[in-house]
Parts: sequence; C-alpha cells; structure tokens
Amino acid sequence: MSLALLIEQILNGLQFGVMLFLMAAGLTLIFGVMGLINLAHGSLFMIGAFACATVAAATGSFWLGLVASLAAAAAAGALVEILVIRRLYERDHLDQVLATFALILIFSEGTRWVFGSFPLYLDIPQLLSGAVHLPGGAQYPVYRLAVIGVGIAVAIGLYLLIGKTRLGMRIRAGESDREMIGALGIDIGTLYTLVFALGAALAGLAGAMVGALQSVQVGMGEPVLILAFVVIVIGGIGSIKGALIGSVLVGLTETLGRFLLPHLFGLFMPPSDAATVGAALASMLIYIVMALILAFRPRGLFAASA
Amino acid sequence: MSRETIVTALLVLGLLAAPFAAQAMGEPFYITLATRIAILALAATGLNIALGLGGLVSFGHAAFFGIGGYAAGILATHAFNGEPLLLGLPGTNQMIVIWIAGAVIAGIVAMLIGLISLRTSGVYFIMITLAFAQMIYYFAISWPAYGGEDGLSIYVRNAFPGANTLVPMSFFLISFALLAAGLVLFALIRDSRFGAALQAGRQNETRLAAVGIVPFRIRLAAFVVSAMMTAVAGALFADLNRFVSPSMFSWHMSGELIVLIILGGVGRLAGPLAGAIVYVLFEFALGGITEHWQLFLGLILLGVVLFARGGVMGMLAGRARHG
Amino acid sequence: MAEPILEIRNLKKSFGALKATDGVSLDLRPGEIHALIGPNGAGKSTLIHQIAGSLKPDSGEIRFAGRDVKPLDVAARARLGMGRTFQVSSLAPEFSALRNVMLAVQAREGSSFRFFRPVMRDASLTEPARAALARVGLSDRADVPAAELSHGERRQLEIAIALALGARAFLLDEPMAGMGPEGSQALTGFLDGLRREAPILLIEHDMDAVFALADRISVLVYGRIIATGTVDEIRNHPDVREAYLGEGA
Amino acid sequence: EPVKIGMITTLSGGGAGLGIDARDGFMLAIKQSGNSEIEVVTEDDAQKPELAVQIADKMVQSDKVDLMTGIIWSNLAMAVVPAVTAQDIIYLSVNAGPSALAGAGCGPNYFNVAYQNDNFHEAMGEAANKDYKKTFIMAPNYPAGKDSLTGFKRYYKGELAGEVYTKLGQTDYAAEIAQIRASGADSVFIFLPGGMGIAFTKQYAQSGVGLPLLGPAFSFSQDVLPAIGDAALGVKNTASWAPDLDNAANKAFVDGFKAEYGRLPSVYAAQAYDTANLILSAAAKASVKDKDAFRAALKEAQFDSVRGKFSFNTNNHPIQDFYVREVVKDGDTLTNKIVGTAFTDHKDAYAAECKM
Amino acid sequence: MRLLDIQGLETFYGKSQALFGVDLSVEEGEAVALMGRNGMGKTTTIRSVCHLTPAQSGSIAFAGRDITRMKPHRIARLGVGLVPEGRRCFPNLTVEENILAAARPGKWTLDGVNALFPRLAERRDQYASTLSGGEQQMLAIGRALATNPRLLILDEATEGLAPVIRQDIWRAIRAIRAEGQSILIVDKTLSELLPVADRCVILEKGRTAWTGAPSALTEDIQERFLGV
Ligand SMILES: Nc1ncnc2c1ncn2[C@@H]1O[C@H](COP(=O)(O)OP(=O)(O)OP(=O)(O)O)[C@@H](O)[C@H]1O
Ligand SMILES: Nc1ncnc2c1ncn2[C@@H]1O[C@H](COP(=O)(O)OP(=O)(O)OP(=O)(O)O)[C@@H](O)[C@H]1O
Ligand SMILES: [Mg+2]
Ligand SMILES: [Mg+2]
Repeated sequence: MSLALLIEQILNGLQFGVMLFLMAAGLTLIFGVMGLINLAHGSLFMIGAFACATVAAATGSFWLGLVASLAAAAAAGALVEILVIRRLYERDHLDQVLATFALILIFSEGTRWVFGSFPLYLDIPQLLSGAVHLPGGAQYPVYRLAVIGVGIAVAIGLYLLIGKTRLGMRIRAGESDREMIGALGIDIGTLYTLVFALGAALAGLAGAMVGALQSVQVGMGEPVLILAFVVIVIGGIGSIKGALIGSVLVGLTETLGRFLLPHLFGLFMPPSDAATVGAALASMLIYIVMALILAFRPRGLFAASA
Repeated sequence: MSRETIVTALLVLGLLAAPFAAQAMGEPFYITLATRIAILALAATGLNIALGLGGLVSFGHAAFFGIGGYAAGILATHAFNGEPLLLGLPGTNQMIVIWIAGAVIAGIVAMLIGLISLRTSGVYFIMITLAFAQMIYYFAISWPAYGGEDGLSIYVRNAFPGANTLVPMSFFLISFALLAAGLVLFALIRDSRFGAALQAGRQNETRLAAVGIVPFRIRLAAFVVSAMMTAVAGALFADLNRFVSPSMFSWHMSGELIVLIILGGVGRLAGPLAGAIVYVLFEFALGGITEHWQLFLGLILLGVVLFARGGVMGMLAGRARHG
Repeated sequence: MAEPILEIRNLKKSFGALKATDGVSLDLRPGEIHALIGPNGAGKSTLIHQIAGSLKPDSGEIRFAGRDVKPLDVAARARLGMGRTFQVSSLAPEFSALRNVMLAVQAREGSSFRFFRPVMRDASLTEPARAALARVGLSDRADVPAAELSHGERRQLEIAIALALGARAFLLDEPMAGMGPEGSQALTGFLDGLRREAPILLIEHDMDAVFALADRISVLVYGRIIATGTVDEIRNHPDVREAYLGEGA
Repeated sequence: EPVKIGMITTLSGGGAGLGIDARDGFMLAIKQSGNSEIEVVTEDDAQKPELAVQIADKMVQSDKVDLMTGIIWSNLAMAVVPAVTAQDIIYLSVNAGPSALAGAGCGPNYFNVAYQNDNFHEAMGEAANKDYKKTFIMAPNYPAGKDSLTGFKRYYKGELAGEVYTKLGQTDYAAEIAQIRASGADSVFIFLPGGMGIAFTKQYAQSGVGLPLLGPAFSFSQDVLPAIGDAALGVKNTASWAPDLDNAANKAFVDGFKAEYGRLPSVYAAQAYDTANLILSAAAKASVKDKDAFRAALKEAQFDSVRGKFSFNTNNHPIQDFYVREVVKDGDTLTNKIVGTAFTDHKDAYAAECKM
Repeated sequence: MRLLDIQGLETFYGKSQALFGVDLSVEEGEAVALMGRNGMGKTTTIRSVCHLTPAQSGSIAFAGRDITRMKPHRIARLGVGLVPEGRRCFPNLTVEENILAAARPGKWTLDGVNALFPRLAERRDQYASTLSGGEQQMLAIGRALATNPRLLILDEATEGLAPVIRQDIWRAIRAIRAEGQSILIVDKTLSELLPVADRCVILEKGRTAWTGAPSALTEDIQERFLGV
C-alpha cells in the first residue's frame, strides 16, 4: 500500500462525504430544520433521477434533464406537502412516519408503473467527462469534482438561508411553535409548502447528479434515505455545519474502512478470509461510529440549540 | 364496559374464530394467515410496550425479532444435526426452551443496547437503535456459519409438548395463546405502577425525575421486557416459515413493526393486533389482484393516517382515554 | 436555633462569561419561609436547578438533611425530600390531575418496579393523592387531564404534587405566577400553614405574598446575594429598592 | 390432466426487472405451445423471503398447485424450496441455484433448470486463463458473492492482484477503482448483480482505468445493458446462453420474445422459457398427478432447449455448455455475442455430495 | 371607531365548551382589561380572537372587517399583536432572531425594543431556551411590539417580572396607550392594571358578566367576580 494510494483514498472519502451531503441536503432542510420525519426523501431522490434520465434521453441534454429533475421533485414535494404533510403538523411525529412510509410504496410502485421495471440510462454530460491529473500521478474524474462543487455550494447556500436570513428564522420558528409564528402574522402554511418543495428539489438534484454515477432504478433511494438520516443525526439535527461534517466523517470512515480493514486483518489472516472479515466489519463501521458518537454526544456533534 | 374493551374483545375473538371458520370451509391457508397475524401482533405488542407506553421509538426491534428467530433456527439446526453449540451445549427442538433462550438472549442484548441508547432521546434514539440493528444485520449477512444472507432452513417445525405443531391449527393455537398472554402482560404493565412511571416518562421526563423516579431505569426495564416479547414472536415466526434469514434483522422489519403499531393505534392494547390484521390482510388480498399491489397498499395506509386519527383503533373505538 | 435542613456554601456556576451563581451561601431552617427575590435573570432559578440536581454547579457545597447531595441525581434528591415546583408548569399532560399526583405518592412509597397491580384500584395511592388535591382546592378537577387545565389550575397542581411527595423542604419557583388575585390570596394562606410541615425556599416576584409570608428574605442580584434580612430590613434596604423593588414599594 | 403451476417471482422493487423477464419468458413458452391445460398462478414476492414463504403456503394450501417455480434470488429459494419440496410439490428453479440445494440438501422434488450458482463464475475463471495472468476479483460480501469468487478461483490458474468484498448494495466504487488502478492487475473480474453492476461499470469507464473487465452474465445481461450504455462495450461475460446462439429453438424464442414484448430477452427469460418447455415436455408424457412418472419425465429433459443440448446431472442440476460473450452494439442496441466456449458439458462441483 | 368587536362568542375544546357567550369590544385607542378568576375563559377568548382556537359561533370584527373565519396570520397582519400566556418564545432562535422573525415595518424596531428592555440587548445572541423566565417574558412583549400591531393583546404579560421591570412595563404600556395604541390586557395585579385600563370586562364561567369603567368596579363586584 503506497502513500499515494492512501492519499487518493482519503480524497475519495472526502468526495464521498460531500456526495452524501448532497444526498442529505434536502433532508437537512425538511427533517433537520422543519422537523418533519420524511421517509419519502429517497423517493424524491428517485424522482429527480428518473426525471433527469427521461428528459436527457428524450432531448439528448443532461442539463435539461437536471432542470427537469429540480422541477419534478419540487412539484412532487409541493404536492406531498399540500395533500398529506399539511394535515399532520399538529399530529404525533409517528403519523408522519406512517404517512411517508405509505408514500414510499406509492412513489416506488407508481414510478415502476410509469417507467417500467428496468433501470434507465443516464450518463454524465460530455462537458464533464474525462479526468484531471492530480499532483502525484492520480487522476480524478471531472464529474466527481463537479459533484463536490455543487455539494459545497448547496452547503453554503443552506447555511446562509437557514442561519442568516429572516426566512430561515421563520422556518426554525415554525419548527418549534407553528401556532405562535402564525399568530405573529407569518403565513407558515405557504412558507412550509415552499420550503418542503425546496427540500424536495434538492433531493431531486442529488438524485439526478448522483444517478449519473449510479444506476437509475426503482428503490435507488432507500440506501440514500438511511445514510442521509445517519449523517444528519451524527452532525446534530438542525445544524447545516453538523450535517456537512457528519457527511465527511461518514464518507471517510466508510471509504477508509472498506480499504484499510481488509489490509489490517490481512496482517494475521489468510487474504481471502481477511477480505471477508474486513468487509463485514467495514459494512458495520458507519453504524458503529454513529453509535459511538451518540453514546458520548447524545445530541450529535453540533446540536443546534441546547 | 367501554367501547375500547368491546372492540378489543371482538378483535381477539375474531382472530381466534377465523381459523376454525377457515377449516370448516376447507381453506386451510387462512389458518396460516391468522397465525402470521397473531405472531406479528405479538411482536408489535412487545414493541408497543417501549414505543406506545414509554415513547421509546425503537427503530431496531428487528434485532430482537431476529434474535428470537435465529435462536429457533440455530437451536433446531443443532438438534437436527446433533452437533453441540457454543460451550458444548446441545441444540433443542423444544419450542418452550427455544422461547426462553431467545427471550433471554434478546433481553441481554437489549440491556446492552439500552444502556447506551437510552442516553439519547427522540430522533437520536430512533437512529441509535437503528444503528445497532444494522450492525447485527450486516453481521448476519456476512457471517457464513448459519447461512449468511441465504438464511437457515428449519426442516421440521419445532416441538411443543402434547401438540403436533405441523398441524396448522395446533401451531395457530400455540401462537394465539402467546399473543393472548402478551396482551394480558401489556395491559397489566400499562395499569401498574411501573406503567404509570413509564407513561409519565414519555409525557414529561423532567416531572418524573422531580418526583424521585429515575427515568433511565424505568425505560431500560421497559426496553428489555419489550425486546423479550418481540424475541418470542421472532422464534414463532421462524417456526411458521420454517426458515430464518437476515431479513428478519433488516430495518424494513423494524419499520414494519412500527407501521403495524401506528396503523392500529399507538399505545392501545389492541393497536398492534388491529394493525397486523389490516396490514396482513391487505397485503395478502392485494397481492393476488395486481402486480402493483404496493401502490394500493400505500394508498390505503395513507388513507388511514389522514382520515382515521389514532389509527384503526381510533376509528373503531374513539380516541384514547386519558389515564 | 435548629440545624438548617438546607445549607449552601459558596456556590458558583457560570454560563460562558456569565456568572449566573457567583458565590452564593444560603440556608433554610426548619419552620421558616425563606424568600429569595431578585431581578429577572439574577440566577434564582439557576440556583434551584443546582439544589434540585438538574444543573451541576462549578464549585461550592450543597448539603441537604445533613448530607452532601452533590453526587446525587435529581431523582435521588427528590427521594431525600426535596419538593420542587417549576417556574413553568411541568406536568404529565395526558394524565389526569389525580394521576399526576399519584405518581408522586408512588415515588414516595418506594418501588416503581411493580408490574401487576393496577394503580387505579390501589387505595394506598389514590387516597393520599386525593387528599393532596383537596388541600390545594382541585378536588373537582381530579379527573381532568393536565393538558386541559387552565394555567392557574396547573400551578395549583404543581403544589399538590410537591405536597404528595411528603417533602422535607419545599423549593417553590414562583408558585403565585399565573394565579389570579383570589388564587394568590388562597395560596398565601395555604403556604403560611405549610411552613409548619416543612420549610419553604420561596422564589416569588409577588411582593404582597413575599412580605406577608417570609420569615427571612435574601436578595440575589447578578448571581450574588446582596442582602439577607427580615421583611422590614429588606423593604427599606436602599440597594434592594434600587435594584429590585423600584419606587412603588 | 390440467397442470397448475405456482410462480413466485419478483415483480416489484429494485429487482423487478429479472422477475418480469423470467415471467415473460415462461409465459411465452406456454403461449407458443398452445397448451390450454396449463394454468399459471403468478405472485410477487417483492424480494422478501417472508413474503415468498407466505405466498408459497398459499399456493400449496389454497391454490393447490402441482408444481412451483419462478424464484430469482437464492435467499428466497432457500426460504421456500425446502418447505415446499418436503410437502411433495415439485419445484423447478428458473434462476437461483444455491449450493446447499445442489449438494447435501438436494432432493428428488427439486429440479434446477438454470445453473448452479457457481457455474458462470467458474466458466469465467476457466476462460480468463487464456488471456490473463493477474486478475483483480471483486464481489459483494454475502454468500452468493463468496460463492462467485470461490467459483472463479476454482478454475482460474493465474495470480490474484487483489480480492475484495464490497458492501451489499454499495453504489460508489471510487475506493475500489483506486485499488484496482494501484494493484498492477491485467484484468478485473466482478460479480455485482443489479444496480451495483450498473454503478460500477459506469464509474469504471469514467475513471479511465481501462483494464479488461470480466464477469458473469448477471452484470451484463439484457436487463441492465441499456442502463449501462456504451460503458459496457467490449466487456467479456459468461453464460449458458446468448441471444445469438445458433439453434432453431433459440431463434423461435428470441424472435417470439421480441414480437411479444418489444425488447430483447435476457438470460433469465431464456432459462424460464426452457423451464416452461421442460414442464410441457414432461406433461406430454406423464400425468402430473402421478408424481413418480412426472419426475422421471422431467429428469429425461426431452425438450428443445434454447441452450442447445441440455440434460440433468444426478443432482437434478444441468449439464450444459458455457459460453464467453462480449457486449457489442447491434445497430443502436447493446447486446451480447458469443465469442468463445468456456466449458462443454459442464457439471457443478456439488453433485458428489448429493445423496439421492 | 370600534377596533375590536366580539359578539356572543362560543368556543369549544374538543367536546368541552369553554366559552358560552362572550361580548367584548375595544375602541380605537382604548385599553380594555379582561378579568376573571382562573379558568373563566380569558385566554380562550384571546385564542378565539386570534383564530387559534376557532369559535364555534358568534362573531368577531376587527377594524370593521369580519375576522371570524380568517386565518391567524391574516388576522395578525391586520394588526393584532399577541403576547401569549406562557410566553412561547421560539426556543431554538436567539433573542434577536425572535424579535426579527416576524417583525413588520413601523414605529417599533429592534432598537426600540432593545431600548425598552436593555436586558434583551445584553442577551441578544443567546438562545431563548436558556433565558430566565422574566427575560422570556420581556422577549414575548418585544416580539409582539416589533410586529407593530394596531391592537396589542397581553395575556398575563407581567407574570414573573420583577417589580422594577413591571413598573417599567406599566410605564411603557401607559406611554404607548397615550400615543393611541389600543390594548386588550389580562393581568392579575389589579392595583397595577386598573390605573391603565379605560374599561374592564369581567368573565364568569365563559360569559361576559360585567362591563364598566374601573371606577365603577366596586369592592362588592370585585368580591363577587374576582374573589378579592
Ligand atoms: N444554559 C444557559 N446558557 C447561558 N445562559 C444561561 C443559561 N441558563 C441561564 N442562563 C442565564 O443565566 C441568568 C440567570 O437565569 P435564571 O433563570 O436563574 O434567572 P432567574 O433569577 O430565575 O430570573 P427570573 O426571575 O426571570 O426567572 C439569565 O441571564 C439567563 O439568561
Ligand atoms: N387545551 C384545552 N383543552 C380543554 N380544555 C381547556 C383547554 N385549555 C383550557 N381549557 C378549559 O377552558 C376553560 C377556560 O380556560 P382559560 O385558559 O381560557 O381560562 P383563563 O381565564 O385564561 O384562566 P387562567 O387565569 O388560569 O389562565 C377552563 O375550564 C380550562 O380548563
Ligand atoms: Mg426564574
Ligand atoms: Mg389564562
């Protein structure tokens, strides 16, 4: 194992972390800031990817697809908020769990009904194909750099929106006391519809961007859902900074664990066994890390308020 | 008698009567379906102790369900092939022994998980319990000794004294009896001093501590009891399917248990049962009608949340009575 | 003079740069009502939090009933006999008023690890709870869920819970707040009698009540006690007038 | 005598493509036969073992099926097959072939018409010997993944540049690709079914590593090729079947499938088509109610397989040829073409353990 | 002009009725004290005006417009500013954010509020959840003022405040009333409330039982409706 490889893997970990943040960004808004448990986040992610793939296939332009992903996911989000979520604000959180669980079933099966059962084709745009050479001989795909760029831009944008604008204050106020912010003259209903749609659009954007790297298929949102919850909780609910740091932490842990653990076990085991044992432990690793963090910091790394 | 009591009694008796009707009509499969309902209801009743009474939304109860299942699977396998287990203990195909083993192991694991998890609350608790279950899930998938992801078959259903468990009706009656016992236990706990403290802790932890009761201990005990009940259901589930696999540990399973409770009515005695009846019947009925059955199942669940406050029990028996 | 039941020595607690408790020493003697007054944000509730165990002091000593209670958690201190009410009512909202009080009786009686006997049929719980409700005048609201009580009624319920605990000392954080004039008068009379059961550390901004009740008054300003004395001493203390009472008193 | 067949397969969720191909291939054969005596009951298992068990119970107890088939995934097969065959129902596998059911757990009521799980991987191990000396091998960390790499290694004689197990369901492979690049391998063998394979192949192509990519047909079958796109061009993969296999039965199948469903069939469709034809051939010879006769008729395997010659080994698993295929572009469509043969009359490694 | 006009208000919490017919009006520039024992329906009346607990029957008009069925935020924007019972500051917002979140342009600005309550300026970046009780109360008042309401509704707004601060607040209330601000106020300290009020309305068991000038509030009436 060379140093160059280790450095490349650390970069991969960072990159994966930012990608996770991008996937979690919409949920950070909806769950972290608005306080809604939205299990259908993965479905919105999937809708973005499907919209992008379909439009890209029809028009030949990835960029139009990207626009479509934002529009489709935002529309789905707004619809969900108006038809379902809006009736549940005053209820127990658990009702949100059941409702959004039902939405997963509806979206997954609905998507399959419309688009068929086979994965769709979605490739990265010509403009961003190819790789750049990093010092030290490694090369890095341009598209992944673009994902990092978008992820960081979204992080900064969200941070400013939530922390620095009056809109952000109102959203947070609505999270803790919807009735009161309404009684002070804020149309929290409309505001929440918009914010929910924005969160959905971010999920859709992530779906489109990440979908180009992965496979666009029904069910693609499920792993994203769990990972997104993991990074938000590790970071501390409501904190954008926390979500970003949580993402990078998980990205690094996951990547380096996958890479290093088999080597580690290889020191005292036959390589084939080391590979399986190492891999088994690596797949548990992020959950171990999450449990450890929460055991010592029960409200995540950067809990928004004491 | 309150409306709630009547509805509860009707649901329980209905579940008991259904298999006999099925048998009379020569539709033995419905006995299996009723057994499945009873087992899932028992698992969810276990969770309902933690979630409904204590407000501990465990998103990791699949771990205990799976532990129960694997206790059955592993003990039965060893009984079948005669190889000794860990520490030279023999396997067994006696259900009662398996239940006890599953419950005890799940109780110990729950104690360990609870000691760490109960330091957190709210969504953090949801996620940390999920984390522990996921660890076990990935372990089970990649651990080759008992089949890994392929799971483990139980070739002959385990034995119960005085009954032929392979006869669907006998196995149903065993499962039903355990469900009934689980419901009684739930009701007793709910109305007891322990239950009062547990429920108060859900509503206002600060208040509970301020009168001198340590919320942590109450919750830990509830979490352990809850896990043990779910584990017994897991062992039954293994015998029902004559098969266990890591999917019993998956977060879908935890989610399904939570869904059963919310669907039926959180914290209500018959909530899990009502939820299991509705969920299993719809899953079964829709699955035979259309390939897109999940879409319709989703619509039905959505309809229940939106229009029936407090789930099925809320619809049938009105809003929960305050204590 | 009898041994104080509660003794605080040189207690300190900071939040960042803010010294919320800055070397407070104070005691509570059997039979007395010791009022703690001071401007908003002076650190009164913070002090109660530290006594009751929900906040950890940075340094200093807290002794209750002859014991150092610093290592004990909230629940253990409550079991030792600290009957505390909250500035903002803190109740189990779904439980009826009666069950809220029963919880305290149950805690006082001992183990909560009893799984089988139904509480509502347990007269050893219901009877003392009803008695406590009766004493604060909430008898006819016994079966109303706490969430549906009016603000003032919740304040009364807080007191009932503290009574049912059989406390050896009461720590009351603004019990008059939210009570109407009639309620305040009734409560004043009630507390007057209560001091014979157990001494009271009373935080209150209602000066009519404080002056009517207190045996001693301590004045807390910016985390420090600037004066301790009888009603008359405090009423006429120039610093207290300036910092707290204003021109009206 | 009418035959009632219960088909449990995956029709919803991420793995639905495979199940739908299998169902469509199966139904095509039934339709082409014009046999109206055959009734097929199909249900969706949603890729959940517990649900598969429930459906199996229902099909046995309520629908009273004579035969069962359809399961795609090994873990679901392990959940259903032992219980079903124990109730004297004949089960015919259209895809899953776990080793446990090929070896010690075999039985007279279980016929595998597809392959034993290791076969495709073994074939690629054998085929790789020709061109490569140092292969990097990779699979998800679950039994099928381990069987895959074991199968590959059983026949591969070269050196291993690395052996990596990934997380099941993993979607980002940057770390593994970096390892491949650094390993000094001359080729890469992967077994990453479904979405995992699509993600890996796309990312691998984007990374520009450029080493030859090898794998079993699962990752490069007709169901996923359109989604991978040109990134898959030139990939070598092994299977017992290819759309261009030259025999009359295959022509009828491929043309019929295209005409009926408007897409190219996958290997899952081919195997299911063969399964249906096997059943039809047996039903023509014996009554399904006469279990012994019917089993014997099945065992003879006298049907026109789209794979050319086909027969059963002692453990009721196939003896068949395995081909090396290459992903090519035929006009606008990506598809597989045979470029060589890896094994002829290949048997699986577990038959000896089967006491039947 | 009549700013607020309530007729025959009846309000329920679920099935249980809390108001049985409340009549109440506030003229432009007037300060009205709403009084009654604990649990008589003062808070409920206010919640109904703000449409937080909508009235089942009766009518509510504000500045000549019927607001009985209007959504809370529209009512607030017409110019109703609420200081609710129990403060209800937004705990996860800082002091300054609490004031700014719903502020509307007008005479009262952040600086104005800070000048009224210097204590709040000191604690500007602290989360409201960590404020002392009295500080929260100041914040709730400041927050309502920052919306620049035409009618300020204060539900026990001086609860938990130190005497000096109360004097400041009463002084401020008198000052803003002198400038023509209309106020509807609930407070338990009669000695401080009565000098500020132009008119008193007393509720008894969810009904308006007595209306009149503070001077007409005889000991007798106080004894009967307020218990003092
Ligand atoms: N967690 C915290 N972080 C920062 N500051 C805090 C925290 N908790 C309390 N404070 C500050 O400490 C000071 C003392 O608060 P405390 O609640 O004890 O006041 P108090 O005397 O009870 O006032 P009041 O009479 O208004 O209730 C206040 O200025 C408050 O803002
Ligand atoms: N959320 C609620 N659900 C049910 N009943 C309620 C609720 N809130 C208040 N009530 C009932 O409505 C009646 C009027 O209560 P309200 O809060 O309006 O009284 P109030 O005059 O403001 O009293 P206080 O001076 O104690 O604040 C009371 O009998 C109370 O118990
Ligand atoms: Mg205080
Ligand atoms: Mg009130």
